[in-house]
Amino acid sequence: MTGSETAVPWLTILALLPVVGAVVVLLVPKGSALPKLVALGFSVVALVVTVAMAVQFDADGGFQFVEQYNWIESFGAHYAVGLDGLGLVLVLLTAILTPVVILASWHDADGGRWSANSFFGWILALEALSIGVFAATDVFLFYVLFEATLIPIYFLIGGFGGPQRSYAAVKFLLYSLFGGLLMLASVVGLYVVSAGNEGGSSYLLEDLMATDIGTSTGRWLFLGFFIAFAVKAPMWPVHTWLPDAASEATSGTSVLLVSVLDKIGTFGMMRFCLNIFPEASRWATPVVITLAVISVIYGALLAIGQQDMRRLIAYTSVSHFGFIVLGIFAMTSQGQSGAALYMFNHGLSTAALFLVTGFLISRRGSKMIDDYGGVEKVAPVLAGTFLLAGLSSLSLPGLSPFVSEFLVLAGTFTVSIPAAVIATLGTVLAALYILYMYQRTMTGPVRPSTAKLPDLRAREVVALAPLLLLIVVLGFFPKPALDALNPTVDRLLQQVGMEDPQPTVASEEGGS
Amino acid sequence: MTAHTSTLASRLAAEAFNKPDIDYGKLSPLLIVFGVALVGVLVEAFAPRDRRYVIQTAVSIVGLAAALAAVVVVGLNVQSNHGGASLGSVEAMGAIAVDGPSLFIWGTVLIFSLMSVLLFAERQLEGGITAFAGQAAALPGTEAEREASSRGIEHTEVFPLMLFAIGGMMLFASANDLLTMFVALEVLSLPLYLLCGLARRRRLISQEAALKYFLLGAFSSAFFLYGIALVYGYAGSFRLGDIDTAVSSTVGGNGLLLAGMALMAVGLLFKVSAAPFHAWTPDVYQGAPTAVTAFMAACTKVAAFGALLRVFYVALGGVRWDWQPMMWVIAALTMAIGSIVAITQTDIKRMLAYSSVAHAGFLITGFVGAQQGIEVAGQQISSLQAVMFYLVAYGFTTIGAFAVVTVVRDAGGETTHLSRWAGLGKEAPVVAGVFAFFLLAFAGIPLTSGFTGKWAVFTSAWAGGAWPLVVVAVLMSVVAAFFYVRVIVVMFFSDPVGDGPTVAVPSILTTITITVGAAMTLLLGVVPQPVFDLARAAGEFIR
Amino acid sequence: MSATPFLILSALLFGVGAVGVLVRRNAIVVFMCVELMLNAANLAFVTFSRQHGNFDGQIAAFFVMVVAAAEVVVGLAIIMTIFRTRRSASVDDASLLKY
Amino acid sequence: MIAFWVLAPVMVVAAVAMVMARKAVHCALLLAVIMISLAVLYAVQNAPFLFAVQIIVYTGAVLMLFLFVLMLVGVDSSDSLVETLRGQRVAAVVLGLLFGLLVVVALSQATLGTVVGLSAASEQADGNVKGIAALLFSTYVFAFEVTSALLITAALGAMVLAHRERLTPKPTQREMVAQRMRDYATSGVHPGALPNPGSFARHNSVDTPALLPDGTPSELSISRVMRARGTVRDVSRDRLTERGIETETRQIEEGER
Repeated sequence: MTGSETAVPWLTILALLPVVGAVVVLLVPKGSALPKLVALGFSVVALVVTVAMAVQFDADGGFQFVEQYNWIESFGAHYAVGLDGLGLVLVLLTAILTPVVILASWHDADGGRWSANSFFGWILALEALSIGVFAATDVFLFYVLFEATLIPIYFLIGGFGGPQRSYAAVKFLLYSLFGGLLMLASVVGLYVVSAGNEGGSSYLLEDLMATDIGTSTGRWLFLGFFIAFAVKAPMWPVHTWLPDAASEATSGTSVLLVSVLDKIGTFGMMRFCLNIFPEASRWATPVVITLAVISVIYGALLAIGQQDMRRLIAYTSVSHFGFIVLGIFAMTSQGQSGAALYMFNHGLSTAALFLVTGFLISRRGSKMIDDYGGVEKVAPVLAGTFLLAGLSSLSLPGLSPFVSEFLVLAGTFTVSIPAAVIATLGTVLAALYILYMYQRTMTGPVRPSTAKLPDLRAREVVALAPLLLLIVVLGFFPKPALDALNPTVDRLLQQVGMEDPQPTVASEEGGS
Repeated sequence: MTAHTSTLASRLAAEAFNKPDIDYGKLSPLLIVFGVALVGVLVEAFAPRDRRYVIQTAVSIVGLAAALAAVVVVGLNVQSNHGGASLGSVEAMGAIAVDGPSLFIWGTVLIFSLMSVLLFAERQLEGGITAFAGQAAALPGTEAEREASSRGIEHTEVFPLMLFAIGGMMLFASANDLLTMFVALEVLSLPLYLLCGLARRRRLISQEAALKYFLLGAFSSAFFLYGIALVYGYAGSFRLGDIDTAVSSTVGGNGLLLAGMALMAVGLLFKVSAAPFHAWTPDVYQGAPTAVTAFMAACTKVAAFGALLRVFYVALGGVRWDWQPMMWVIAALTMAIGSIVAITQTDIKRMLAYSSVAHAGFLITGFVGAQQGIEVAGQQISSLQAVMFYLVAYGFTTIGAFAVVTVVRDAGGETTHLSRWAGLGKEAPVVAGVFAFFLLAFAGIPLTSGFTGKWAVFTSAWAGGAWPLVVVAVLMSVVAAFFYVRVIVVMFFSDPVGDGPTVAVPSILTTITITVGAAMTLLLGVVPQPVFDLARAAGEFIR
Repeated sequence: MSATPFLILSALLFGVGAVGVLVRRNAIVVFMCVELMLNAANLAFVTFSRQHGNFDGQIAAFFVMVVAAAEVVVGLAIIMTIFRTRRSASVDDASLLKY
Repeated sequence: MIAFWVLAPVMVVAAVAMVMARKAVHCALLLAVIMISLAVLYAVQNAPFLFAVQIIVYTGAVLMLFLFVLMLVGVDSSDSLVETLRGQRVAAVVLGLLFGLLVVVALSQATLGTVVGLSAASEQADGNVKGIAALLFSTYVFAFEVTSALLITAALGAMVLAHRERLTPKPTQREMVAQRMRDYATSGVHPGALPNPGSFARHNSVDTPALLPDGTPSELSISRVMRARGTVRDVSRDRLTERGIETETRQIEEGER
């Protein structure tokens, strides 16, 4: 678990860059394109730094770019950051999506009650906090940043978007606070449990992993963490905030919410639940797998019935998160590698889907599927990107989500055949909801109201292009990502004390 | 018990009268505050009316700063006892404990008082006069009142009254015998009763607040007194240390002690506004002038918790198992009532009052853990430290929040109705943003002092075995978060009603208070360690 | 004589006073009931003082009397203010009364 | 001993009566009974100093202050000022009884041991008063000094709430007359004194309005306060009808004849 200290504080720089950006954005004059340009500039620089850092990453090197300082000694809290494969992939996802979202939301905040400055300022703040969350190796630091992410996203949902946004924002916040405060109870419990350690309480992940937590205590504490992450992820039955929030927020906010923030839930399960509470994780596996399978099917079924495109995508995400959780708790190297990769891929594909529908909605002014028809004839590029994003969402072979979904199912199959079979049903339903939506909006006769829809503009194409490119490339060539993830997953399984029923080499299957 | 009487009798015999031995240096913070209060009274008597305001403000600020400096000096020179388990000594013939926690609380109270004095002295918001009644004796709505107002007459007596209250608070938290504690309780209460009734605007509800506070306060101090009587009956002495000796030397429970303990708890819990003794809090907080509310909410709570902890940890620590269940119930009830009732409030001050009730519950949660310094290992925090930290964090946030309430106004003075705050975020983004920040701190969102404070008291409770209480506290935090968030929604996401609220530009005094409050709320959220170090250095209560 | 009868008397007085505070609605009477409670406490102090054979209890009773005196002044001043306000609430200007 | 058994029932009865009495003055007087009885009980229990203080301070000063304020606000005042919850009364009584029972049981169960008595302590300290003084000025000296803060607060508070400073110089007789004449000149207000209240055979108090020549009551003859309070006596029924007056006059005339 120990990593190498780093000479350059990469992660601190990376987290501070957007913070500085946010402050600058708030200071520049309102009403011009300047704040947007500044925001874009900072997010692109952050992306460049991330890539520069990722290049130096050594897949087998454990935690890297480690920084560790005492923060609050009385709490045993540290400022401790570091990245393993999983963290790196998610930081990369955050860094990629932020400039994309800024570019795609160029005009979304214009003419609202709040200035565009605050919109882009909050986005950058969110980027900073998300990077911090994925990099934190101290539970206290993680918790603090985890809760702090609520503030920017709360103002992003509540300040910009549809008429019901205030309600959606409050609902989101209360769900998250409920989960978060339950987790606080567990965090407090961890402190008390680790008090007996040599050198007193510590929140460092490595110290907690070495702590012997009693069985029943461990299970209770696990529950606190797990419920918080399940709310975040979101899993059935605590998912109901997501459709409201995604439906009311702007598409850029939805992307950040679903593609980045919700990943904290699944990330937290892998990073903290499994590492700190291996026994409790094994104990909870049957229930969690059941919930995950329910999420897969429930999300898919509800998605089919949706009229509102944003709600539909939100429900597909519930289904996809079901897959991710399923992969994590299958406790096989395939399943977990797949789940980790799925987080990245789902981020890309859902982001693409949200953005394309966002472009569509901004043209016509309606979220309802029935208001569209025959769009592919008037706006072929838009329809094409919509199709590509949709196909990636239903995990078409050759596109990146397929690899991860396949790995998850294969990993699950070796442990629980019924779960794998039912989850596979989810993929069929996925085809149904995506194609059904495509058929109703894009094909058919051109409606009078959609007859004059302009096609995608250059800015919008530029925003979407990197996402679609990555989806295709990773679909055929997922090896670099899997190489980064596999050592992490192996260590994780070792900590949980599980072994694969039948050893397989995950990276080979990925290419097929 | 008989052993006591014999020692006492022999003491009386040996020293028919001994000159009291008082170390004035160590008591200097207290003496400075009382002395400055007396100076204030003299200023009232001799200074011309138009100069009093300036003189009183200056005297109060300088006096409080001097007292604070004295606290620092005394703190740097305290001796340590029992290998560092506690600091300081018992002074004034055993009446006052000048120990680490006392000094910590003195310092805290003085800092909050300095911030409150600035609010008391604010003149710009009312167009050149303070927020206190021009002539309290003039009937509301009469020609005499208007005349007093138009002539710019103001009651500068509020400054000495406030100083007396501060002196009482400091004494209350450091009293080492129950009798001194009772006197201190009255010294801190009487000026507060008076201050509550002196609002310039809405005088009727202000006077009603004073009456309610007075009657219920007197009622509760009668309970406190009867409790003292019973405990005295049990132990034969008022000294906390002697009571502790009596408690630990007798085996088994005793009706007298338990009844006395319960009655004393009523008096103390009243002052910290814990349920079911919180009924006065919303009315008084709403009716009192906002500056006084800020002062009461922060300082009284600090002092009362200081006294509560001292009585229960020092004198009654031996019967911890008897009072802990009672406090469990009180803590849960207080949090529940404070949080749930706050949801239905439509007045900001009232809502903050219920929030203060809820916070009292969180503080009691930390208190029931009853983890003594010697029981915790390494860098861990004891219950005393947790509660003291929470008090510091809560005080800064509360004073800041009430200070913001004073600047949101319309033609009729402060607009405290929630609906009138709609759209404030658009009108005055900075003020609304700062207030939202305070609310987030109350809700316990990370990176604010509220979070670190909550964390500290929850840990203390859990380490003391009260984990179910922690779960209740967490659930109540969610409920509480709801109404804080509601205010944020109103401020930022609702459209203003009518003209909407206006934010008056306050003078530098209120600005300083708000800035300090906000800055400390942030600092204690991000780098709380120095305050924890200070609390650790303060050690435990002296016995 | 045993201390118990005195203590029971004091408890009774205290209880009656407490009930009075809760039951009565006239502020002055409520305050009188509080005074009754303080007096009951004083009786307990004096009795315990005799019980333990030290003067501390008597000192306490003495302090209570001083405190009560101050409290009465403040309390009655507040009550007076309220009474005057309420009384004149129907008549808007006291200084314009019949001369 | 005898004093206790005589006084205890009196005190309890007085206390209960005090809570039940409807008039505030009765409450105050009953409280006086309790306080004086208490003073006697102090004397019985070796506390002569407190006996004196109780009489002088409590009964003499505190209670008199109560009575004084009662007189100021009106003896028959029964304003309800404390907003109480509905249905609280019964709950309060029940709670109070439970509480009393609890304390009584706790006290009677408590193992108090033998009474030490104060004779030894008094002897050593050379008397009760000296013993108290020695303790007061040594052990409790700080608390004693702090009570001065209480007293100052009380004085300050009473002054703030009750003392009204005269902001304008008091008008002299001459100024008042001049003002009155000016008023008469500008608005025609009658410059003379207002009419007196009515003086009749049956009533001549200030609440009886004087009658105008046409038989209607004069508004000006009654204080505005009384009108506002609605305590003006209705004289319409006392007024005799015209015919009645004629009859009466005739009877009188006839009688005289």
